[in-house]
Amino acid sequence: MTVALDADFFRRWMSAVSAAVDREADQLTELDSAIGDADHGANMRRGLTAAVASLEEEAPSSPGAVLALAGRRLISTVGGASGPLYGTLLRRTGKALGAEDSVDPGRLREALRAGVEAVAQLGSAARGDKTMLDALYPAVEALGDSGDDFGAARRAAEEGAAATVPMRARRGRASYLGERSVGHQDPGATSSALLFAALADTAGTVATGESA
Amino acid sequence: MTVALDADFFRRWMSAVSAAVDREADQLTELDSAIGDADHGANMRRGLTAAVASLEEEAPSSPGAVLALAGRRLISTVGGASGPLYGTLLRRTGKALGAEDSVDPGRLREALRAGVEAVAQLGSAARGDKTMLDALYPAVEALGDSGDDFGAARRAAEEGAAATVPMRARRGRASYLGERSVGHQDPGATSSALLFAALADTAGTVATGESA
Amino acid sequence: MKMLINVPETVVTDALRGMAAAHPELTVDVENRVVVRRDAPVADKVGLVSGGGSGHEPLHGGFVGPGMLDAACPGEVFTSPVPDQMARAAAAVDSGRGVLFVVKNYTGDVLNFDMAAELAEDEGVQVARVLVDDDVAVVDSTYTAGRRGTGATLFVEKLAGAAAEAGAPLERVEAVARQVVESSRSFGVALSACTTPARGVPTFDLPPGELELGIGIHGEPGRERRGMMTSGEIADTVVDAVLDDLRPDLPVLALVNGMGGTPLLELYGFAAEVHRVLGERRVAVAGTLVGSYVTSLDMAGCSVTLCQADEELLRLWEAPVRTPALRWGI
Amino acid sequence: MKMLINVPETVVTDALRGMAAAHPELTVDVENRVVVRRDAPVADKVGLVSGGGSGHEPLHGGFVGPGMLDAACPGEVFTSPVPDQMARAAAAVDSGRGVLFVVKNYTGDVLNFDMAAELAEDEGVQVARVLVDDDVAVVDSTYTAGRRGTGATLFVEKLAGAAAEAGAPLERVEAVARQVVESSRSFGVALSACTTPARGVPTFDLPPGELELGIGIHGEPGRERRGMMTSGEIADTVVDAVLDDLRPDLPVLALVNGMGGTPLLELYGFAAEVHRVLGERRVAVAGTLVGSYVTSLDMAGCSVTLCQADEELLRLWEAPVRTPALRWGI
Ligand SMILES: Nc1ncnc2c1ncn2[C@@H]1O[C@H](COP(=O)(O)OP(=O)(O)O)[C@@H](O)[C@H]1O
Ligand SMILES: Nc1ncnc2c1ncn2[C@@H]1O[C@H](COP(=O)(O)OP(=O)(O)O)[C@@H](O)[C@H]1O
Ligand SMILES: [Mg+2]
Ligand SMILES: [Mg+2]
Ligand SMILES: [Mg+2]
Ligand SMILES: [Mg+2]
Repeated sequence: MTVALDADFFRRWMSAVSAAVDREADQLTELDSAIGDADHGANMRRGLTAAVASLEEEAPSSPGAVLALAGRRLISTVGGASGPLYGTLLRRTGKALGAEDSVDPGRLREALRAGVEAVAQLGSAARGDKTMLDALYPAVEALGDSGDDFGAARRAAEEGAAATVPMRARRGRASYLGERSVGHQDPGATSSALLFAALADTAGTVATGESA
Repeated sequence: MTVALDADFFRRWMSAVSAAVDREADQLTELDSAIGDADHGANMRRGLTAAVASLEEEAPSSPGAVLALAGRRLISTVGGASGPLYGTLLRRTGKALGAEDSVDPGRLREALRAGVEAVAQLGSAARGDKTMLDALYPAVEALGDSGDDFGAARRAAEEGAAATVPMRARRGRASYLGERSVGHQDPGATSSALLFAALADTAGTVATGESA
Repeated sequence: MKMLINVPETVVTDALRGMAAAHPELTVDVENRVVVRRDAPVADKVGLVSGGGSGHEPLHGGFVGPGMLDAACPGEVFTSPVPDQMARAAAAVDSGRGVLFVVKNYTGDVLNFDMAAELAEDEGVQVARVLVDDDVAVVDSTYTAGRRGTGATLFVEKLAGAAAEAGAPLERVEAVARQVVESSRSFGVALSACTTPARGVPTFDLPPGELELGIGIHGEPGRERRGMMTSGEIADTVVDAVLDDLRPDLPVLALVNGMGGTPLLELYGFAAEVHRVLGERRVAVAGTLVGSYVTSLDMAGCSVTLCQADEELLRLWEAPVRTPALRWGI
Repeated sequence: MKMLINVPETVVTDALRGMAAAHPELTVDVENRVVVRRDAPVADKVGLVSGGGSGHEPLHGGFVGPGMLDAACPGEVFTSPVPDQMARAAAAVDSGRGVLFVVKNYTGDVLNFDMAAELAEDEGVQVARVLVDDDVAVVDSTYTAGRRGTGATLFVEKLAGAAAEAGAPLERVEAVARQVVESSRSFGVALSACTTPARGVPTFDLPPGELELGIGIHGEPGRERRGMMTSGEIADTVVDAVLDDLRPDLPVLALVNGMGGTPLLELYGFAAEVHRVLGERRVAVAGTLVGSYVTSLDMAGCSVTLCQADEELLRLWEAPVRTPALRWGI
C-alpha cells in the first residue's frame, strides 16, 4: 500500500526523531566521548527541540517546507559538525521535495538521496569514513524503488551504524585518533539510525491508521 | 649518675632528632594535613638536615654554640611557624648554656626552660593552646631538679603530645578550624616529643657508654 | 565531578553575563552570544572575528579588544558556534574594509564559519577566512580532518590583530594570519581528562601513573598513552614533537600553555624545562608567554606552541594589546 | 595525583627558573629565592616587598613590577619564606626611603617577616609592616591566630604599590595599605581539596556532592561542610558572609577569584551571580577582577574579596601596573 505523505506526517516524523534523541541523548554522548568530544547527544537534542518548537509555531504546510524549516533550525541552533550536516540533509531533502502538499514515498526517497549527497559533499566524506553517511546511504538504498520499505531502511541504518564499529575514522574528530578510533560505534551514524527508526515508526502509524 | 654533656653530645642529639624526624616525616605531615597545611614533616626534615650538615661542617666546640648554630639554621631554612619557633627554642637554649665546653644536665634544664619561655613569648601561646608547648613544658618539668631524668622527660613529652588530641587549638593554623581541631594530635607537639625522645636516646648511649 | 555552575544548559550564557559585568569595555550580547569590543566598528579597520566551542577560556572572548579580536562567538561547551553568531559579529565589526574569520580547523567550526561567511557576504560584508591547524599530534593527510587548531590561535589573533589595528587592508591581515599559521606548531599532553558540564564525568579514563600524549583541546583522548614522566621528560617529548614538524631558522615565540587544571607553579617549572630543551636544540627564543590561555576546562596538562617569527611578526607581537586576558602597551 | 613536576623538592626553584626565562623584565635570584623588578632600587621610591608560601601563584611573584611589588619572596609550598629572603629583598629594593613588608596573617609569615625586619633594620633599612587579615571565615579573637590573609593581598599590593610608585613616603604607603586591609574582606569555598607536591594526595577528603565553606588558601579544611550548591547559591552564601563583616557605604572593588582548578568559564558564570547578589544587596561595584589570582594549587573553588574604595583608592586602582599577572595602563 502506497500512501501520500503530507506535512503532518513530516511534522510527526520530526517529533518522533526528537523524542528518540531525547531518550538516547546520553547514549549518543557516551559514544561521542569515546572517540569525540562528548556532545553529540546534547547537540542533537538542542537542535531537534528547537526544530520541533518552530514547526509547531510556524506549521509549514508542505512536506518540503517542514524539512527545510527543521534543517534551518538545526543549522542555527546546533553548531558543531552535526548542525550543518544534519541541517543540510534536511534542507536539501526539503528543497528537493518541492512545494507540493503531499509527496509519495518514491519522491521522498529521491529527495533523501539528494540530501545525503549534499551531506557527503559538504563534509567531503564518503562511505567507509565512519560517519553518519555509513548509516544514511544504506538506509536510503533500502527504502527500495517505491521508497516505502521503511522497515528495511530502519534495519539498514542500524546495521550501517553497527558496521562503523570496526572502521577507522577518516573524517570528523574521531579521525584524530587514528587506529584508536577502531572498535567504537560512530555517534553520528547512531543518530542517523534514530532518524530512520523514527521514519519507520511514523510510517507505521500511518499504515495502520493510528494517530501519533 | 650525672654526666657532663659536651659539644659532641649535643651534636649527636641533633643528629638523632634529624634521624627521628626523617623516619616520622610522613606521620608529621599526615597530622598536619588533618588540622594544618600538610608540611610539618617536610619543614622539620629540611631544617634538621641543614642544621646537622652545618654542625658537621663548622663543628662548634661548645654545647651552647651547637644549639645556637642549629637554631640559626632552622630559622634560615625552615620557614613556616615551626622554623622561627624551633629555631628560637634552640638558639635561646644555646645562648643560656653559655660558652662552656660542657654543661651538666641541671644547667641544660634551666637553659631549656628559658628556650621554651622564649617560644611561648614569640608565639604568644600558652599551655593548652594545642601547640608544641604542650609537649615542651611538661618535658622540661619532668627532667627533674637535677635535670637528668631524660626517660621521664621523653614520656612527659609523649603524654603531652597525646594530650593535645582533645584540645581545641587557639594558636597556629589549627585555630582556624575552631571546634573541628578537636580530635587530632598537634603535629608540633608530636615533633617536640621526638626532640625529647632523641635526647633520652642520646643520653642513654652516654650513660651506658655506647657510642652513637 | 563538582562544578561551580547553575545548570549545564546555562553555563555559556552565565559566563557571558559575568563577562558583561566584569568588562564594561566590551559589548556582550548575551542572548545572541557575541562579544564585541565596545568601539566597534572601528573606522577604516579590518574586523577580526573568531569563535569556537566554549571551554577554552580565555580563548576567544578574553582576546577581544584593541590590538586583537573585534568580536568573538562562543558556542556551547566544545561545540562550534552557529553561523548566525558569526554573521551577526561580522555585521557588528565591519567598517567597510572587510572581516577576517579566524577559524580553528575542526569540521564543525569550518562548516559553521563557511555558512556564516555566506550569510555575511549576502549582507554585503567582504569576508576572508584563515584556518588555524597547528597541532602536530594529528597527521595532516586525506585520512584525517587535518591538523587541529590549538595554541597557535593565540598567535594568529594577536599578530593579525596588531596588523589590523595598524590599518592593514584585508589581504594583508589575511596574509599575516596565514604566515603565522604556517610558522606555528603545537603539541599537548594531558595528565587528567576534563569534565564537561553536560556529561559530568571525565571524558576519558586516565589511570594514575599514566599520561596521554598528543591530546587536543576538546577532552578527546590523545594518540598515545605513556607512563608518567617528569616535567623535564615531558618537555623533551613535547618540544621535539613540535620541532619535528617546524625547523625554525628564526627566533621563536613560545606559548607554554596550561590546559586549565595545572597550577601556574607547575607551569612555570615546565617553562624552565621547555627553555632548557630549546637551548639544547639551538632554537633562539624571542619571547615566552606562560599561562592557561587555550584550555580544556579543568584538564591537567600542558601544551607548547612555537611560532617562528621574523622581524615583522616580532614587531606585531610587541604592539599594544588590551583585552581581558592579554594586555600590554596600553 | 599526577603533577607536572620533576621532584617535589625542586618545584619552587624550577618555577623560579621558568619565571627568569619568561620574564626578562624581572631579576630572579633562583638560589636565594627572591624576585625583584629589574630596575630596583627605584630612586626615591618606597620599596614594597611581599612573600609567602608558594602554591598561590600568581601571588606574589606575578605581582612584581612597576606599580605593584618591588620584590617577592616565595617559600616552599604553603610554607612561609625564611627571614634571609625578605632581608635580602629589602636590601635590593631600598632606595633609602624605606620598605613596606606586606604580610599575610599566618603565624609563620608573621614570625619570619618580623625576624627579617630585624635583620633589615640591622642593615640600616627602615621597615614598616602591614598585616593582611581579610578572611571572615576565621573569627578574629584571642582564641585564634586571627583572620587569615587571602584575596585582599592583591588589593593591598596593587593600591599601596600605586601609592609608592607615585612617590608617597613610607608612612603614607603604609597608611594606604592599612586602609585597604581595613576596607577588605574575603570568603572562600572549595569544591575539591588541593594536592601538595610533597604529600601527593589531596589534603582533605571532600566526597562528591559536598563542598567546604570558609576555606583558606593552604589546603586546610574549612569551617563547615555542606551539600553541593549551585553557583547562584554559593554566590549568595559567599557574598553574604563578606557583607556580614563589611558593610560598605562606598562602591566596592570586587575580586572574583578562582582557587586554581576552577575553569575560567565557571568563574565568569560565578561572577555574574556575585554581581546579582551585590545588586540585590544594593552594593555598588566600581570594578571587578575575575581570574585565578590567589590560588591553592589545583583546588577547585572560588573566593570573593570586596574592598570598599574611596575616590583615592579608585584612582590608585586605575593607576598603571605592569607585572606578569596584572597589567594595564603601560
Ligand atoms: N566530514 C563529515 N562528514 C560527515 N559526517 C561527519 C563529518 N564529520 C563528522 N561527522 C559526523 O558528525 C558526528 C559528530 O557530531 P557532533 O559530535 O555533534 O559534532 P562535533 O564533532 O563537532 O562535536 C560524527 O559522529 C560523524 O558521524
Ligand atoms: N603561636 C604558636 N606558638 C607555638 N607553637 C605554634 C604556634 N603556631 C604554631 N605552632 C606549632 O607549629 C606547628 C606547625 O608547624 P608547621 O606545620 O611546620 O608550620 P605552619 O603552621 O606554618 O605550616 C603546630 O603544630 C604547632 O605545634
Ligand atoms: Mg561531538
Ligand atoms: Mg604546617
Ligand atoms: Mg563538539
Ligand atoms: Mg606551612
